[in-house]
Order: sequence, then structure tokens, then C-alpha cells
Amino acid sequence: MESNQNKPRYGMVIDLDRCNGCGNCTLACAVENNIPPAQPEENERTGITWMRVYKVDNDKPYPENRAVYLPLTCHQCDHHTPCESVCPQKAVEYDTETGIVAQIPVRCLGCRYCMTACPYHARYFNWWDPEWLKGMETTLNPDVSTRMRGVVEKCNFCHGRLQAARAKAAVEGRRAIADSEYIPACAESCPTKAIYFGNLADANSEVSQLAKDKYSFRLLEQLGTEPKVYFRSEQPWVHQKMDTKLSAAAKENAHG
Amino acid sequence: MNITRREILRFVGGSALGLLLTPIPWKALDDSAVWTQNWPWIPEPRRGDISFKLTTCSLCPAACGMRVRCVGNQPVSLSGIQTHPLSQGALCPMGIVAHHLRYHPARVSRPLRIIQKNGSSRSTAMTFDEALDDISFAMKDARVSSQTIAVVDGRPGRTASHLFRQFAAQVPYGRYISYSEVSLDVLGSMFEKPIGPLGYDLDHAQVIVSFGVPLCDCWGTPARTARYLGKKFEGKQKLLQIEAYRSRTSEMADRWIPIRPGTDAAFALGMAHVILKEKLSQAKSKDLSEFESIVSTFSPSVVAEVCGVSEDTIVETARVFSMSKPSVAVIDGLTNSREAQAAVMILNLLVGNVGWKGGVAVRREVPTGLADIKNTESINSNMYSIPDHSIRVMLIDESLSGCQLSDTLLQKKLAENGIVVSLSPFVTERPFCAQYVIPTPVFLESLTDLSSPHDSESSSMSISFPLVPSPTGVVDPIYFIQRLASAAGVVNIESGTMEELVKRRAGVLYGEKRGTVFNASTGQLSGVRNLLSTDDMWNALITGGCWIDSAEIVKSFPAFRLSAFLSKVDINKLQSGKNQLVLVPFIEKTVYSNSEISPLMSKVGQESGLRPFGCRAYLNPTTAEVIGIHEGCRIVLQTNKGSMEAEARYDASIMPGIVGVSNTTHPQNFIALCEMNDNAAICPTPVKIQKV
Amino acid sequence: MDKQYIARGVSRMSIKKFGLWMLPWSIMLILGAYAVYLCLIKGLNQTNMDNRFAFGLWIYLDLTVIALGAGAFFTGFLLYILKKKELKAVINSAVVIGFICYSGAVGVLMVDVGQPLRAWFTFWHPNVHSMLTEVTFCITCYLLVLAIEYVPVILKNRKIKQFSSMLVFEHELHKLIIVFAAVGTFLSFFHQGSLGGLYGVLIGRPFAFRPALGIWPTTFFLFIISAAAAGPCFILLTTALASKLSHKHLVTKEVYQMLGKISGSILIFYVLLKTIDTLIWINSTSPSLGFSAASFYKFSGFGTWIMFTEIVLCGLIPALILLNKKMRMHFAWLITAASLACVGIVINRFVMTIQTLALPTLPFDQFLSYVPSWQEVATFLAVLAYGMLVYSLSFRYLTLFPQERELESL
Amino acid sequence: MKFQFLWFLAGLCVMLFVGWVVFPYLLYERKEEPLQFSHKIHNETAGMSCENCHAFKDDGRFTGIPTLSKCRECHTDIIGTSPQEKKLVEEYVKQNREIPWLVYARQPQNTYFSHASHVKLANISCDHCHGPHGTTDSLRAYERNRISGYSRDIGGSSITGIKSASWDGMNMNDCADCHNKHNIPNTCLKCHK
Repeated sequence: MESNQNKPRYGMVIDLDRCNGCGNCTLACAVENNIPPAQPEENERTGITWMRVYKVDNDKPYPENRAVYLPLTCHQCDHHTPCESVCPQKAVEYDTETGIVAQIPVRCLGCRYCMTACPYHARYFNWWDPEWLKGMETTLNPDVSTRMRGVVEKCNFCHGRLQAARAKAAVEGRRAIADSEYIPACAESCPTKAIYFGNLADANSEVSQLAKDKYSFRLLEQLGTEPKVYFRSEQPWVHQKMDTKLSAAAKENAHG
Repeated sequence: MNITRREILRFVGGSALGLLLTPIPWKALDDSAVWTQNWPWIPEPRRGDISFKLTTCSLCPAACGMRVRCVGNQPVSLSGIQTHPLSQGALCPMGIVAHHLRYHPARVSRPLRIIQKNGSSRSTAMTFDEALDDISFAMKDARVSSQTIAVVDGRPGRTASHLFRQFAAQVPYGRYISYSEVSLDVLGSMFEKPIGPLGYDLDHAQVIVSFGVPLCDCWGTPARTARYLGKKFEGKQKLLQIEAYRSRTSEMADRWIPIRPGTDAAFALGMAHVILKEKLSQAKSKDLSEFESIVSTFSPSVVAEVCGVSEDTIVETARVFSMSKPSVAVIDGLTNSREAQAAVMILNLLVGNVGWKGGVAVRREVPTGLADIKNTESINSNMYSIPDHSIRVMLIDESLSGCQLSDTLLQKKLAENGIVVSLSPFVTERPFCAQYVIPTPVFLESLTDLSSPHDSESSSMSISFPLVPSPTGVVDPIYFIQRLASAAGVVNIESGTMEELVKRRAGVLYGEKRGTVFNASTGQLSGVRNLLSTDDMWNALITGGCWIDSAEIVKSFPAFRLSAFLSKVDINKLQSGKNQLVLVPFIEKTVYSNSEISPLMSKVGQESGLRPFGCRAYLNPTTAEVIGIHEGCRIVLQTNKGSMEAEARYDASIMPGIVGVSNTTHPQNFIALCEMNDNAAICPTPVKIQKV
Repeated sequence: MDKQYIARGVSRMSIKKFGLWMLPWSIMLILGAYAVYLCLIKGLNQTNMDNRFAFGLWIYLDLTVIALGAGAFFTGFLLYILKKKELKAVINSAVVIGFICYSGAVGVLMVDVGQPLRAWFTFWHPNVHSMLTEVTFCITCYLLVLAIEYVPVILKNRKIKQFSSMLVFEHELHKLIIVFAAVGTFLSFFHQGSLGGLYGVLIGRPFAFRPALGIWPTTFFLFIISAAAAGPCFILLTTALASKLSHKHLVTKEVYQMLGKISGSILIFYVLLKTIDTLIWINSTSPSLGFSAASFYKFSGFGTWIMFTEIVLCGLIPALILLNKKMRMHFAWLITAASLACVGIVINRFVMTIQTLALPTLPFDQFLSYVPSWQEVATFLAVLAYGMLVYSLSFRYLTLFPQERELESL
Repeated sequence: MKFQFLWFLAGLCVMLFVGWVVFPYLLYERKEEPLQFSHKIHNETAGMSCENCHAFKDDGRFTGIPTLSKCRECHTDIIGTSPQEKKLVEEYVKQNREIPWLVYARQPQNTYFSHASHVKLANISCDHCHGPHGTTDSLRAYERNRISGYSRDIGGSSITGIKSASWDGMNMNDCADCHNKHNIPNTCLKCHK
């Protein structure tokens, strides 16, 4: 793999203390990426939600019970990307240009090996052919292709938007795009500004600053897959639940 | 010559070898794979020029600015306008997929007659004129039998609303009924003289005491949560959420006070008790003594018992509320009894924050530029003041979704021979009592002006401008009311299309030279004075802009009566549901109260379980284990009004002893189970649970 | 009436009886065919698999039958490479069973993937880092080899023998059989291994993940060895079953003994390695990924007893029985041990495929359950039925057990 | 013996003929364009340049084949004598119907292609991929692959896939080859959406 020097590595920081679980991100994502509405039989385990909001609580009884809403999407793992190495026919690819993990549904044969490999359950299979209500198919986004049954799909940080931004830059004779020109639908749609998006490779960017914050953490960091989605919360119980470095440190201090 | 079998075999063998030397196998293999990548039955996105248009969301009074991405002329996605002074780029879940509403399966494009026969309803299409004839006939009949003709308006303050009032003012026994934010109406009616439109000025409040209002879950303007969080983290605003279950709002709130459902009134009066006892109020009320006697029964100890909280909590809350200025108490108008609403509104009066910045704002009327209505007082009323079974013809304007009046209440007020005409883009379970449905345009097809959101300090006006043509057969509500007026004969009503009338209103606003105008395309806020022409104003308003009135502090108020709605209040009645399972609605009040939502909302319900979906009963694990119910099993909910089957779900965020029920598929079935308060809103209902 | 097709010197049940025996299996096959049709036409929503349980009954089936089918390559290996002449008695049967298992597995795989028409992409755009690529390549090639090994068995059919040219062809082919055996062995080693690798590489599933020896996770080697151990046992069982059903002596006791002995010695070796691997996993691999091994066994019904049953009850114990000459001589013990050994492998494959997916990884995940739909089960049973049909036909018309004639004539 | 061999040969030849001649003929369905268009007349007689119709928009998108509005700029009424123009004005411009062109170079929906980056940044000439069509006097028939549904221009004129020119064939390999030649990264997301 060529070196990623001065190439962007797009990532996210999600502030759990700001998320009110409204679901705008999920919906904006579905609109942007031509994800069809549910079939009647569809449920929480067969539905397609690239950006999915989970309610995570502290396992305490009422009234001590506390919860945060945790928007979970593809973590675009940087290192030993679990889904990439397992795909038998290169339908999954780590894009060295952007650090985005590409899923190409037209190459996919639907073996679902990548889904078993993904620790975040961020990959979704088309158990049905996509169906829109009459007329609704006219509202599809031309920058994203529709999928067919029997293939896997997942978040790619609204890559269609990146391509559009690049095209705009190209027409103006620019080879690179400014950070402000590209933002995924979920981040754009968040009414509480809980989702920060940007270039982690740029040490001065807001996201890389926030990622360094002591309250920021990553899910399943120990697996060593270097995910590019960070979470942030100042509530201690959240860190305990996700057993983050911070909570580990806290334990240390407690013991001695 | 005769061909032997062997020869044929050889021929076949040869052609088999030949086949391998031709492109057929490989090309067929390749192309068939390509075929699976472009299956003809999978819809393809349309190609076309991409453009962005600006308009304002009309789904609720929040009137958020919207940036509409279009392919050709087809809207394909919606996003907020960051610079918008009210919505600040935020949209709610319904708003962000509102462009799908046009394709909703329940959409109607022809007037319908609905015949109710033992439970099931059958609808038949009819022409607009037929519908008009039937309705005007019923009106004539009403005049003879001197029965009421009511126009029900869920979104007062619009140009259409003005025409409805004109109509009501001129037909015999006409009534104009509005129900925007009832809690504020309740407050208003405590004054002897009307003091003008009211609104909660949440932005400037230092302490907000919310009685179960989903402030952080799309209540009012969606930007609310972000604003609150900003202030909260700076320590500039406190939110005390008083609610039976740990809702999204109570998660975000500065403090959450869990109380037994249905005891909000008791808690509020308990606070009032403390405020009076500790002389924290300077309120001058005519009936203070009377009020004190009522409140005397609500001592913290008693209330603590009723609500299931500690005495200190009540005292503390009362102190915080009354000592920190400015502060405001908020309660949801549609799901609480008027007693409860009154009790909470009294708190605002006691600490005298009505008309204060950061309290309950008194706004100025937004001129319509249409002829004034003479006997306003006599026609304006709210549902409760209307005698039961007195309405012969009820016209309900549901052309804009938003908060809705309980069907049970409507039913109660309707005469035996009464008919309901629903002006609505959809026909569903919802207008179940309607005999006639007049199809109206839906968001992105309809032109309407929008009144001020009820959670901002000052009046404002914005316009939702159509970006796509509405289907043939669909009529604008005002066109209908104009035609009906002329058919009825007795009425002369403002003529002209919606666009003309709204444009006139914009002109009048421009003439008044007050307030500021936001121009979404430039992102500029500028005083109306600085605008060059009325056209500037109009163009700004129809492209996602808005007009905001300059706030003014009202100095003097007419006298008010605190005990207005509390005549029947009784601490013992409020104890109901204690020590037994009670049923409460577990539906996010705003999110699913809208008449119809995009099918794509399945993403946040059916497909992720983020929001209630289907028919489910949410129980605290401890409660569930006591009754012996495990997660996911089917149960029957039995109240003395009926029974319903549901799926049991554990939820530690809900108070033990409570069954939070959501029924997104058939809300009516659930409502049928519950007892109603005087507001015809669901109130906690004792329930028994059996396993299926 | 079909006498002229049945080999000389052996007697088979009447065609009527045979028909009756075939009927239920045929019905099962047709039912399965309908289920398959549903899955291919309507899509995989016909199954009870979902985004969290992306692999289900079918993958489990594939891993299991291929492990049991390993008898084919291993017996071939012993016979042609290590020159264990006694095994000539079962090699034909082994080949047929191998062929059934592998073709069945490949068939089910084609239903399991969402886009069968794109399956060949794996050959055109292979990702060499993927264990699944390795599996696909080896299995398809080995299926070819098995087919070729199957051909001479068919050609030996009494009727077909009459064509002189066929006989010649068969003879030529038979000369090459050793080459195929070698190739088959080589291929099998790889795909048995990579089937293990399939789960061993899943860093995202700490329950299944194992550190790599060279380029392959330890499960790669464990699967090869376990398959080698299970293969002969399965041959043993099927042979015993066949002779039970047909009331005939098909092979000499010595053959049973030998199969048992071989299996036993490999099994004990496997149990040893498996134990070491498990200990390493408990003490190092799993903790290093932030999961205590105990946390995987705290879910009701899926406690440590599974591990015990797999390794001790169905590993160590049968191994000891098989290695003990006295007990091995005792046919009942032999059968019991062989069955236990096979069960052990079946459990192992279950733990690897199903339990791995049921276990939570994210801190807020839950333990998931999965019940296959009737379509999945029907497809599963269809493979069984298909096996029964093919084996029955082969047993009736082909010489699967060369010793049968002498043994019966005694 | 020799005679028997002939049967084998016959089978072989028949199949080769079917595979190399009949099959390709059957595989493609020929469709005429809804309207004849002469690039020649437009740029020689009318003196228009390519950019008049095939231009970039500010958002970086390429117009491709212009919409009816472009034609309308000149052809509000019949200005020439050609029957095709008459057809244009009467059947499309007057009735305000878009012309359902069959686009030779139409890529499938799963493919993303930025003309901007290829033309503006890489300075690739149009005919490198589209061929010198600027001077043609008429539009050839559109050939649709009956199985895959693609235009024949995508797969290339020869069934073997061997290119006769740089613009003969526009499938993934053609893109990849060129990217490799100029070592432009070949990541999936470069060309897929």
C-alpha cells in the first residue's frame, strides 16, 4: 500500500452528550443514499440503516437509569480493515486516497463474509429488492446508485458528495478540495451539531483536535483496527460502559 | 445415407469443442452477470440538472427554513438553512423527509364521501360541486334547526384562518375554534380582557420548569435543543424536567424529577403552595384568597405523597423557579387536563414572568391586511366552551399537519345528525368521524403563510411557497371556503387567490415598517425600513426567509383570576392510579402526532427501534417480573373500557407500575382503551395485564 | 429386471423394494428443490438469517459435511501415497461419499450467496488475502478431482464394461488415479485448513479469532487435523450403516479396525493441539483483545459445558477407546467411539459458526438467537436426501466394496 | 475412419460459424435515433463550436447531450429545409417534449465519471474517448446488448474486446488501463457510486 502522506483521512467525532436521538442522521442518510423504506416484514435486524442510532443505558434500575443515544455507522477502519481482507472478490476496498472503506455492491456476490467480520455490525444486506412507493422513486439521488437484492452495502461517508465537490473543484482548475466543501448528510442534518466531520490527517482540523480530547474514545479500540469514528462524552458511566482508556485510568487511580 | 449413433456423437463432440472456441460461453457469462447489476425492475435515479431552491417548512408552526435540492424540477432532498434566525439550519425528523408526503399511500386527489357503517368506513369519490352542494345543504338545515356551524383551525394566525373567521362571523350560529398551543390559551383566558397572542420566551429564560414537554425532542422549533445545550454547557440555562419516564428531554435536562403520571397539577399546586407560604410571589390577583384556600390543601407533604417525590424536591423546585429570574413553567397543551395546564400557568402568573423577557411573551398581532371582523368575541371560542352534541356542520382544516385535537372531543361536540368536513391531503384512520374529505395540496405543493412558533419571544411570519404543481382535483382550503360561502349565499368573504392575499399581507407588513426580515439567499437580516420595496419583502419571504416582529415589553396587564379553572380540583381525585398498574401513552408527543409521515420514517421505528413502532407495551423490568412477563412476549391490556393485544418490552427508563403503550399502527385502538380528561386527552388509566 | 446392471456375485434387493426405499428421499429432495426455488426467485428474505446472523444453518452445513467428507482424500492419501492396501476395500465408498459431501456443499453455497450469477467473479477478480477465495478455488478444483475419481467406479459397472473403449478409458484413468489422489490430498489440506481460517481470521470476533502461525491462524491447522480424524470415522460409520441396512458383510473386521486405529491416533493428536490452542486463547489472545474468555460463556445454554463436551467427551474419550486394542476389537465400542468423534467435530463446527455470531462484541450488544426458517431446513434436508439417493444408487449398481463378493460367498 | 473424422470437423465448423458470426449478430438489437442530427451542419454551416452544446456547469457537472431548451434557442420555428428539423420543431419543440436520445456512451448508473477532472485537469481531448464525431453528418444506429442492456460502444465494436481505437470501448478495463498508464490511483470509488 502506498504511503498516505498528505492525503486526507476523513473521520468523525460524535458528541454523545449532544445527541438527543432524534434520528435525523438516519433519515438524512437514507434520503442521500437511496435506501428504500422498509418492507412490511422487515425488522430491527433485517432493516437497512447505514447510520443507526442505538440507545445505550447504564444498566441501572429506575430512577438511576441513564442513557445516551449512540449514532453508529461504518467506522472506516484504517488498519487491518476486517471486512476488506475477507472479501473473496475485492468488492470491499480501503481507499488510500481518502481512508474511506469502499463497498461496491455491483461487484458483491452477497456471501456476507464481510458482515460476520465487521465488529460494529455496520454492514447491511439487501434481503429484499428495493421498493419505493409509486412516485417516490422520482426523489432518488442521482449521485448514488440504487442497489439490488442479494448484495451488501454500508456507509461510505456520502462519497457521492465528495465526488461532486471534486468535480466542482476540477472545473475551477483545483486538484484539492477545501474541508468545508465536503460534509456527509448525517453531520449536515444533525440539529444539535453532535456530529463533527473532517480530515483526521490534518492535525489542526476540528476533528483531530476533538479526537485528541481526553473525553474522546473509540469503540473496541483494543482490536487495533484503528477506526476513524470517535465518540465523546463527559459522563463517567459512558466511559465505564465502553471500557475506554479514561475509565481504565480511573480504575488505576482508584486502586493505588 | 443413414446416420449412425456414433456419427451423431462425433458431430456433437465436434460442436462441443467448437463452442469452447467461440465467445458464446464467456460473453454469456459476462453479460448475464452485468444483467444482475442492472435489473430492469430496480428503479434508477433520474438524471438532470441539480439546483437548490429555498422555501419554508409548513408541517408545524416552527416554520423552519428549508434548502431543497432539486433534480430538474423534482425535489430530492431537504436540508436546513444555517443562517435562518429561527431554525438555525435545524430540521426535525418529519421535516427532513417531508418531500415524500406527496407520495403517501393515503394521499387523496378527489373529494370523498365516507359512510360509517358499524365500525368500518366506506369511501366513494365525488365531484367538488357535489360535495359543495351536500355541505351547503347541511348548512341551510343547521340554520333552520339553529345548530352550530363550526370552523376548526389547528393553525390560527394564517391568512386562511382569517377567511375562516370571516366565514364563521357571517353564517348564523357560526363558531371559529382554534387550538394552537392550548396551555397558552388557558393562560390568556385567566385575564379578564384578552391580552393578545402569547408565546413562551424560552431563549431568554434562566430556568425552565417543564411538565413533560418534549423540549429536546422536536417540540417547538427543532433548533431548540441545540440552543438549550449551548446555554446548558455555559451554565446559562437550567431545565427541570418533570416527567414519569426518562424521555429524551429528561436525559438532556439539567435535572429530572420523576413524578407519578397524571399528577402534574398536584405538583404545580404544591409549588404554588410553597411560593405563597414563603412569600415568594408579588402577584396581585382578585381572587388570591380563594386561590390560597384551594392551594392550602396542597401542602408539600401531601403532594409528595401523591406524586411520589420527596417534600424537599417540591420546595426546592418552587424556590429555584421563583427566585431565579427570568424563569418559565411550560406544559403541553394537548395531552394534559386543563386543570393541570391552569395549575402550571398559575406558576407563571405567581412569579410575575408574564410579559417578561424570558417568561411568557406577550406578542403583537400580525396584521393580515384583510377586512376586520365585527363580532370577533362572539364567534371565537374553544372546544370546551361549546356545548356537547351541538355542532351540525364542522369544517376541520387539516391541510397543514401539526398538533391535533382529540377525535374523542370532536365526536363529543358533534350533534347526532352532525357532519364533519375534513380539508386534508390524506384520508386515513385519522379523520374517522369525517363524512366528507376535501383534498388539499400538501407541503411543497401548497402556498401558505405561517404564524409564529409558540416557543419564541416575538411574532413572526414566513411563507411556505410551492415548488411543484399539485395534482388535479386538489383544491386550496381558501378556495373551498370561498366557494362554500358563495354557495351558502349569506356570506361575503375575501376574494382572491392565496397568493394574492398573502402578498397583500406582506405588503401591509412592509407598510408597517416594523421588525426585521431575513433573506435566506443572502443570509442577511435587515430591518423592514431598509427594504427598498414590498417586492423585496415578498421575494425574501417566499424563498425561505421570514419576518420577525420587534419584541416589546408589555407594561400593564388587565386583572386575572387564578382560580379560574380550579373550581373542581381535588387532591384526592389526583391520587387515582396509585398502587396499581396504570396505562400511559408512550408516544413521542410531537414526532408521531403529525397526521401523516414519510414511509421512510420506518428507519427510525420499524428498522432500528429508535422510536416506538407497532403495538408495544413498555414496562419497567421489575414490574414485568412481578407480573411474570418476559421481554418480547405477547400480552393483553385490559382496562374497563376495553382490551388490546401488544408486545411486551422491557425499559428501565420507565417508572415501575406504569405501562407505557405505543400503537403507531392503529392509534385509535389504543385511545379507545384509555380514560379521557376534561381536555379529552388521554389520562392515566388503570390496567390489567394477561399473557396471551 | 435391472439384473444386468448389478455386479456379478452380489445380490441386491428387488427393484420394487428399492423403489420404496428411494421414494421418501426423493420427496425430501423435491421439497428442498422448491425451497431453493423460493430463495433464488424471491431472495434470501426467505431465510431467517439477518444482518447480525449473516451466516446460518447453511454455512454450518458446509463446514460440517466437508469435514466429514474428508474421508475421501484421507483414505486416498493413505491408500495410494502411504500404500495402506487394506483400505482398497473402502476407497470407492469413500470417493462416493466425498463426492456427495462436496457437491452438496457447493450446491448449498450457490443458494446461500445473494447473487449466484456473479459467483465466478471470485475467479476473475480474486482477493488472494481472503480465506474464502482459497476455499472456493480448492473446493471447486477438488470437486473436479472427485468427479474424475468417481468416473472409473462408474465405468466398472457391469453394463458399461461391455463397451470396449470405455474399459480402455477406465484402465488409462486408473493408472493416473495416484496422481489425482496426490492432487486431491494437496487441495484438501488447503481448503480444510482455510475453512478453519475462515473464522480464525475474524479479528472482529474475539471468540473465534486465533493468532497466526505463518500466514494462517491456528484454526487452519486444527481443522485439517480434525477433518483427517473425523474422515475415517465417518467412512467407518457409513460402511457399518450400509452393511446393516443391506444385511451384508461389506468389509473385513480388519478394515474397521484399521480405520478406527488411524482415526484414534490422529484424534488424540488433535485433542492435544486443540487443548493447547484453547489455553493460549484463554490466557493471551482473548484478553489482549479486551475480552475475558469467561465473558463468552456467561450466557444461558452456552456455558463451558460445550467446550468440555467438544474436547473431552467427544475428543479425548473416543480417542482413548480407539487407541485401546481391546475395546477397538469390540464392535459396539468401535461404533460408539467413531460416533462420538464425529459428534465432536460437528459440535466444533457449530461453535465456530453459530456461537461465534450469537456472542456480542460491542459493549451494548446482546446475545442473539437464530432459528432457521423451513426453507433453510428443507434445503439442508435436500442435501441429505441427495446424498442418500446417490449413495444408494452407487451401492446398488456399482462396486463400492470389492470385498463384498468373497465375504458373501463364504 | 477419415469419414468419421469429417463428422467431428463438421460439428466444429458449424459451431465456430454460429459462435463468431450468428451469435454477435443476434446479441445486439439495433435501434434508430428518434431524430437525425448532423454535427457537420451545426459546426460548419451554423458555425457553432462543440462548447455551444457540450459545456460544463459551475457545479462541475457536464451537460452531455443538451436538453430541448438548447435546441429551442435556434429552432423555435423551422429555419431550414430539412425534414428532420421539421420533425424536431413539430414533434418536440412545439409540444415541449424532450428528445429521447439513445446515448451511445451512456454508462450504467453504478458508474461515476467526471468530465471535469478528465478534460480540465488531465487535458484529455473529447475524441480520445468519444471519437471524432464532431464532423459526422448523421447518427448511426444505436446497438443494445440484449443480455446486459448496455450500448455496444461500452463493450467495444469487436466481440473479442480488442480495441481498434482509443474510443472503441468504454468499459472498466479501458478506464483502468488508462489510469494505470498514467499511474492514477485505480480505487473503486474513483469510478463507482
